[in-house]
Amino acid sequence: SKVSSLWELSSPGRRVVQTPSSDVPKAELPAQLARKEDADLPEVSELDLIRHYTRLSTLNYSIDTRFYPLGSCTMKYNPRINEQTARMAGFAASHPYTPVQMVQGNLELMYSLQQGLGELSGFDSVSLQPAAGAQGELTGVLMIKKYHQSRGDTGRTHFLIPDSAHGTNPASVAMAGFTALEVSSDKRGNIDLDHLKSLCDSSIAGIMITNPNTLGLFEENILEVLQTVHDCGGLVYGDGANLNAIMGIVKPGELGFDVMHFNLHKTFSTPHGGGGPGAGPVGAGGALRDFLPGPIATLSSNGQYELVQPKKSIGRLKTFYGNFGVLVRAYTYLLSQGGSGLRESSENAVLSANYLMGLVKDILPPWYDRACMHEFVSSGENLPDGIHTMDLAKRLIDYGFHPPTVYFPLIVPEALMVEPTETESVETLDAFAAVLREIVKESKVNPELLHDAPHQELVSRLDEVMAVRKPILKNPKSS
Amino acid sequence: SKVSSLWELSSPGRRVVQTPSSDVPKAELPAQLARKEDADLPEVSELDLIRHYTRLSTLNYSIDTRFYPLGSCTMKYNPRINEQTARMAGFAASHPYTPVQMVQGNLELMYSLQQGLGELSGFDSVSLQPAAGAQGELTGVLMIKKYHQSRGDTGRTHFLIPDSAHGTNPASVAMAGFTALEVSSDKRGNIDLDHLKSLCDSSIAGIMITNPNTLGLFEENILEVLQTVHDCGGLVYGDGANLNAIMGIVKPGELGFDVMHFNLHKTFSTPHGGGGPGAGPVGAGGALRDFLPGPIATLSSNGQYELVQPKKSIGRLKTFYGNFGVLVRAYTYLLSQGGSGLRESSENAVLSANYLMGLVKDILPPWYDRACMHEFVSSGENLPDGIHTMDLAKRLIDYGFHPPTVYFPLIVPEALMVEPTETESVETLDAFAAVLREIVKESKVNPELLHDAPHQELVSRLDEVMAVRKPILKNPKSS
Amino acid sequence: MSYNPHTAEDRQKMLETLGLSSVKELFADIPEAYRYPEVNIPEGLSEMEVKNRLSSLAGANQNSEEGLWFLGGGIYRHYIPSVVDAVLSRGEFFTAYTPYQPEVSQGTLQALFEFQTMVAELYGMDVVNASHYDGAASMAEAALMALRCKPGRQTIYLDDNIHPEYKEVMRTYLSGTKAHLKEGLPGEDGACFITAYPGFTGEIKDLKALSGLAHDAGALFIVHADPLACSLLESPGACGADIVTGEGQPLGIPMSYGGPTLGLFATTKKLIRKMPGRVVGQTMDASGRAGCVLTFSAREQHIRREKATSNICSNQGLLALAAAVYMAAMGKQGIKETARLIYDKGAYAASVLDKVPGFQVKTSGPFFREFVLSCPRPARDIAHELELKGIFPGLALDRFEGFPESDLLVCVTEMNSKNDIDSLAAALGEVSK
Amino acid sequence: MSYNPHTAEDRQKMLETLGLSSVKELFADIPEAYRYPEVNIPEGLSEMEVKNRLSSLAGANQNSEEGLWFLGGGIYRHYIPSVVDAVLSRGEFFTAYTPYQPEVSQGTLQALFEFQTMVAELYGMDVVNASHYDGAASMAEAALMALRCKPGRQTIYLDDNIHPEYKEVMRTYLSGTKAHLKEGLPGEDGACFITAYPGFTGEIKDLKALSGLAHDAGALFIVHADPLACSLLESPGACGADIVTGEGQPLGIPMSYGGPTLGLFATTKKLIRKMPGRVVGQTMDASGRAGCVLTFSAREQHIRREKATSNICSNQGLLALAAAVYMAAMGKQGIKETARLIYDKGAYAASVLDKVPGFQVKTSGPFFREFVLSCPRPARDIAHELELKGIFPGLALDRFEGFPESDLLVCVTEMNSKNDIDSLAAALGEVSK
Repeated sequence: SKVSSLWELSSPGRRVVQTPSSDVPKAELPAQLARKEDADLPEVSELDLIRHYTRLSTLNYSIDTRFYPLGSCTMKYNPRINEQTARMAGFAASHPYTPVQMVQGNLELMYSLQQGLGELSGFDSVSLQPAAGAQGELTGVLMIKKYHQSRGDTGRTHFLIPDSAHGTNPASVAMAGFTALEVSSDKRGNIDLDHLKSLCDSSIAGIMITNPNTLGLFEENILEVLQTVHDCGGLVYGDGANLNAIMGIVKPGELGFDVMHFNLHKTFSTPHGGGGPGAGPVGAGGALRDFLPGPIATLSSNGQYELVQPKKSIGRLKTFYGNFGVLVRAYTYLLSQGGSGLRESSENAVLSANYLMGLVKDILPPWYDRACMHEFVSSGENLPDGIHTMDLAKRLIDYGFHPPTVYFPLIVPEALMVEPTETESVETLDAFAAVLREIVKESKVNPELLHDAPHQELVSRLDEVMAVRKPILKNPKSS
Repeated sequence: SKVSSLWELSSPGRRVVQTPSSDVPKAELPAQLARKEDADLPEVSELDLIRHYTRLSTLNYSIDTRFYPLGSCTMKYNPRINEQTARMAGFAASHPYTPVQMVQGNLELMYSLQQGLGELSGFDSVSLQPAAGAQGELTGVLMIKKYHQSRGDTGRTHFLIPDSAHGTNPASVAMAGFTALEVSSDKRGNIDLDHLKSLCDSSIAGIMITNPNTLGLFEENILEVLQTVHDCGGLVYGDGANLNAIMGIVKPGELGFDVMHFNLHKTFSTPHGGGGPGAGPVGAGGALRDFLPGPIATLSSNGQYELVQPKKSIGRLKTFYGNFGVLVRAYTYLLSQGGSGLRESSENAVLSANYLMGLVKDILPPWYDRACMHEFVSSGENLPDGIHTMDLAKRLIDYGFHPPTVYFPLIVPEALMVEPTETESVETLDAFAAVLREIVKESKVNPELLHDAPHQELVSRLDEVMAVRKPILKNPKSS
Repeated sequence: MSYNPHTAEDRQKMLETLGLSSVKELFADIPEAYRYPEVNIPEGLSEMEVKNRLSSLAGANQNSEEGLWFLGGGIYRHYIPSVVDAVLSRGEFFTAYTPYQPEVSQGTLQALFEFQTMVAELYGMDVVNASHYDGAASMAEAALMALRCKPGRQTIYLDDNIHPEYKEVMRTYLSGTKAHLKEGLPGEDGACFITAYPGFTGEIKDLKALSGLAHDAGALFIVHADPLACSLLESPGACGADIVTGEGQPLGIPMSYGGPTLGLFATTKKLIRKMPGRVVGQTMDASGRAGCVLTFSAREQHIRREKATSNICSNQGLLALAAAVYMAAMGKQGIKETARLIYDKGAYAASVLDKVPGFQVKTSGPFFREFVLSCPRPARDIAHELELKGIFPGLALDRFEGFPESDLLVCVTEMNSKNDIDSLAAALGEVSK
Repeated sequence: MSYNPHTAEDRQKMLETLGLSSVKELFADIPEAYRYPEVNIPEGLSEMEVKNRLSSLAGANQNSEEGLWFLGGGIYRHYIPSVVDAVLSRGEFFTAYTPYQPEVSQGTLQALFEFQTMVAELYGMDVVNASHYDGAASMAEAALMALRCKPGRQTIYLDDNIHPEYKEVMRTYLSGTKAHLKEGLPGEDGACFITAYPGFTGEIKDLKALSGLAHDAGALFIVHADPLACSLLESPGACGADIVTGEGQPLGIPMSYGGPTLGLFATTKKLIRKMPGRVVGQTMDASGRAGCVLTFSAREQHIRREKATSNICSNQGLLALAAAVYMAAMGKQGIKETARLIYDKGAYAASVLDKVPGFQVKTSGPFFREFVLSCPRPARDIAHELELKGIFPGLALDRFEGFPESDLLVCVTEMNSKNDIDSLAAALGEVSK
């Protein structure tokens, strides 16, 4: 049954919130400033409002309901204690312009989180400013830009991006005013060293590397890659999207990365929220640390925490101090897991991915036949004619599973990218593999089952072309 | 798909809660005291635990999901602000043995709620002790018992109960050591005055009256009823289960009731919780007030709130001070609604019931053709042969509605008891009536649809006889 | 703030359908002189105003999240895992009615069924019901059940370790019967013998010995058992209990000024038909699918009316859910480890406080969570002085008849750190001077 | 505290399946010298310990639930109706991913679709996206969009009423381009002209006049508008705005030390293909059933990569949901009444504070929520003295370049009672002496 819109539930005069009675005189509002016609917001009762959103919520797939094997998204469990701590009044009701002496708890939390992230990643300094991974990328690239500028090295106009990269990577370097140059992958899924070398010259500002990369593979030649870029005067940005594979196992800063962002909403268990908020702190070492955006929490010699702007900072990326509520959740997670817990999480994430890859390898062969990290990419090339991985993905919905990421990375034909995360039990992995097996069987004997899937949801596949051709971007019931 | 039990999700060594590390030496525990075999509690991960209960929750019908037209249950909206206030640390983390000077907020709340309930019902004094309606009934009947005893009036061994009464009424008087005597109803659904008079003598301790009664009707002869019982020396207990019809419209205490309980989980919007907790405060006037259970909150002359035991109190019904968390919710509601808001709620509850009764009166005629109060009782007698109101009720589930109360009150054949409450919109009432109409139509052309209903739930009608014959009262998966 | 959706137009439409001009006409059955009385309750407030008012009341309370806390005596400060409230806050649970319609109530029913199973495990009993109002109500109902099981016997024998408020509740419940309470070992007139495990002041008795005494006298053996303690100590069931009652508050339920809490109630298969309260059982539908239902309802008031085993109707369902989530979250290992931690911390506290000059631990032998500390001055005064400093050292027992004014009941849980305990010792040392 | 379900046996089983003896073997691709480094992060804590630690940090903060609060400056203390967090706390919302699979994401999608509709209503605009990081990011993205719309024009003109931190963010964003910021009315090189409504210090400008100026110069007219204010004031859309940005925090989002909040972004139908950020549209499935999808994704980075309108991926989805619930809860009447209450209370506060000897309200003309109070001594000192007494009188503006040290920005919302305001006046009177 269809879900009514808020406006269908409305009736003039119905309301949830009663306005407090006024204890002051009415002021004059000049007529020319006053709104002529009321904004047509809904008019519903509190019960109907709660029912509306309760009902909507049940139409969502979520980690809390089932397994979410979305490659590159790290859909791990979002602990409930994180939600409690972030809602503590001392955090949630604190104002960003409260004098720092009166919010030392906030600053200590920020400082401790900066320290923890730095220790885990091998960077000297961390800024918590960026609101999400993509803003972290922009931050890092702008830092590299300003670094070169500060040295008078102004000819570096290009930025290298592997062909397996997330779309945010080239978009971020473009926003920073660079031209993206694509680097090919080799036959083992690594950056093609020869191609890289052919591209590296004094026009290169840097390279953006996701490692493990989006194929779920650790760059086997990572040290050579870093060396090559550094040799031509470029810097190396690490996209931390896949940090969940290597916590406590290798520190990017020690490998030679110059700057990197963390996706706290992936690796540090903060919820994805149906699209956000995230948090994308950036760590940097060496000379780059002075370019970090601020303010950054520091501990002064008198034991007070302070907020400081790094001396050559690229400036603010965000008002105030980043997505603080997300930082509270991430710090809660850091304390809960501890150093060895984080390492164990990465080990289990990688073990689970390899285990699951092994279970389905005969029907959905991994594109590169290597041990994977926390995710693996298979190809649906061998599926029967006319069956795409998208069909398989949609059919999974009928079995109660969320589709994996499909058609990405772009360099793998009919890609299917699976990331189980460490918080799913082996029983869940087994069940998922069994269903994949069943669907692959169906694809041979009853392909329509896949083409028409999903069958049991409120809506089946939606016409995305029509959505663009005849855009309806707000509820037509309203004014 | 079946829901796994917690034990099916278990694996040895999995856990949610990590025990804090010990900072004290291990003490000696004598071997003969120690448990030999561990209690076989589940061993699950936090994610699996959350999924388990999330999944279970979605198998429940609830006010938050849809209309709950359960007669006699007052399934009104449970406001979210009530949940917030009850969880405030000042309330939720306060200990019952904290010195009263340090919990004046709790006492003021109790005092204010007592005052409000008293004012609304016309009673001098209110005790918040009883944990639920049935405990309130036991309280009131024990008060009446002790009252008679205190006067040396020891021959009063019988208690009158109308034949339309809830089962708790006769059960409560039996628990208090009285013999229940049934009073018939007359043709208009009132207590039969003649029968009442024939029963009233010096053996009568009192009568328990629900008014409006369980037929949803206000006793037309209420004053005569009270007079008759009082004349024979009996007292009158009011079952406040149906208070939602008459808030601000009539005060039972003014009518002459001697003692009455309130169902805060009905009338005062506190949630039913899948079976509880409720709260059943008891109000009393005149001589009976001294018999109330305590402690009761009082305001002393120095402006301090205190806890006091009434002088002839029947004693405690409950440890500490009643279901305090429920009282916080009820007081929140009282403040929100205010006096005129409560009256308006009752007016709307009654208006909605009459409106809905009117909508379906031709297909499901009310057993007594009078204006109803907050609920009405129809009879399914006219349904086709072999169709019972239970079938109709179960078929409602297929349409997304909860069954009304059926087969109660016992004196109405094929009873169907509907209480819409004031928080349901007219659109919801219209939709429910339309579905009832549809089902009555189905009952003529396709009776099997009703007999086999419900069709779409995880389980259909369950074998209750087998449940008793071969009892399985705990999960067989465990030890 | 009103929750009514009816607009003026809605009301008008409804009245018109009914052929009425005013809603007042619907109340014609009410004697006119009493209709529409003055109601002296202020106008409703907006949510913001209500929340301010409630915040200010809550703020006027000392709560256990502040200060050093050693106050127990029936309600205990334990850690509540975050998952508990996360589950309880789901509207589908807390806004559901009693699961009388099993097809649309499998959520509540399965949760209660699993609750019963877990409590049965801890207590070592066959059958557990879906809750009573609190521990005292459970104990009172157990006594009434014993009277039904042992017709002719009219004495309820209590051990000397029963919480004084429980005895008050029992007395009230029994005032409706011909039976009476008696403290001491059971005689031939005893319907039952009730002991607490641990006792009100924390001591752990040898249940097997008491079981023998009770059964020898022909009485039922009823144990009021702390569910957390039972994860560490031998279960009452294994010691011969016929009925086990308990207060479930330690299982993930906030103190909330003493309520709502959770009455636990367990018995043997043999006695199930005498048991009061709801119980969930598993059965099947016509297609053989397993499902849960409320069962044995022929004992209950809505069927059996005055012949019911109890009048109980609303119980503490949501708290039973809380306890279920708590037990599942603690798990087989966690609950035992926590109980052990409590045991160890209590022992440490006793050893430290016993050394404070002038103070002496009176409890001899093993105890769980609480012990009695004898003070050099009235415990009430000492507590009072410390409370002003934010230290709640325990419960001065002279609030109850029969306890000396020197006795302080000190409660130690997993929430008290060694530091807390040492600070308490220091503070007691100060105040005794 | 670990959230890993794998037991030792599970790990063993998985390793065996893979033919491995240790999980370490899976990391052979990592250069050996760097593998398994020392990580100096303490061992994990139990949930109880974690909560204690976080409670103590939270307790070390002054929060706005205590004291008299007149501090704003971009983050505001408004009442958040209880329904907002009740909805946000549902796991199906907060643990969901971006709704790329519409068949299993209609909950989030419809909620966002309705969010877009309500914001469009308040702003009087055609198209609203599903959020940016915060108000400043919205404004910066609007500037970048203007550059795309007006190729060749490289100046972003700012009105004199833009929040100083917003200007900092804009500067950072623009550092990736050849464009630059300039304060003043737009010239021929202007891609856009941006004004705030109300301005950083509260004053309400005549948008229509500004719109004319911008358009005459051939620039886009961008209004950074407070959504609450727009329920009372003429909408930016009605005044000719091409793009409207805003900070959605007043719509039911906790202050949370400044984040996460919600960047609002609206534009006209004409400009939709230039707009950054996700947008939800309604369409149909093959059976004609209406449903929502993420649409116009050809603008976005995951499709268009370096040619995308923005790099934004994760946005502030859950906060958009909060705002949706807030707007629906306030409703057509409530939001306007609340805005009016804020307007009236602000006016009252200004009238009262203006009378305090030595103080003077600098803001002339109508304002919303905030006004500038000129102090007889440095505002910073006065604020500091009052803060120690739990009174937060406002923001000393000299923290930002270009503001005199006497200026105090006073914020008044529906949460401030007349009493609060009178108390503030009295306190200022005291401290000025």
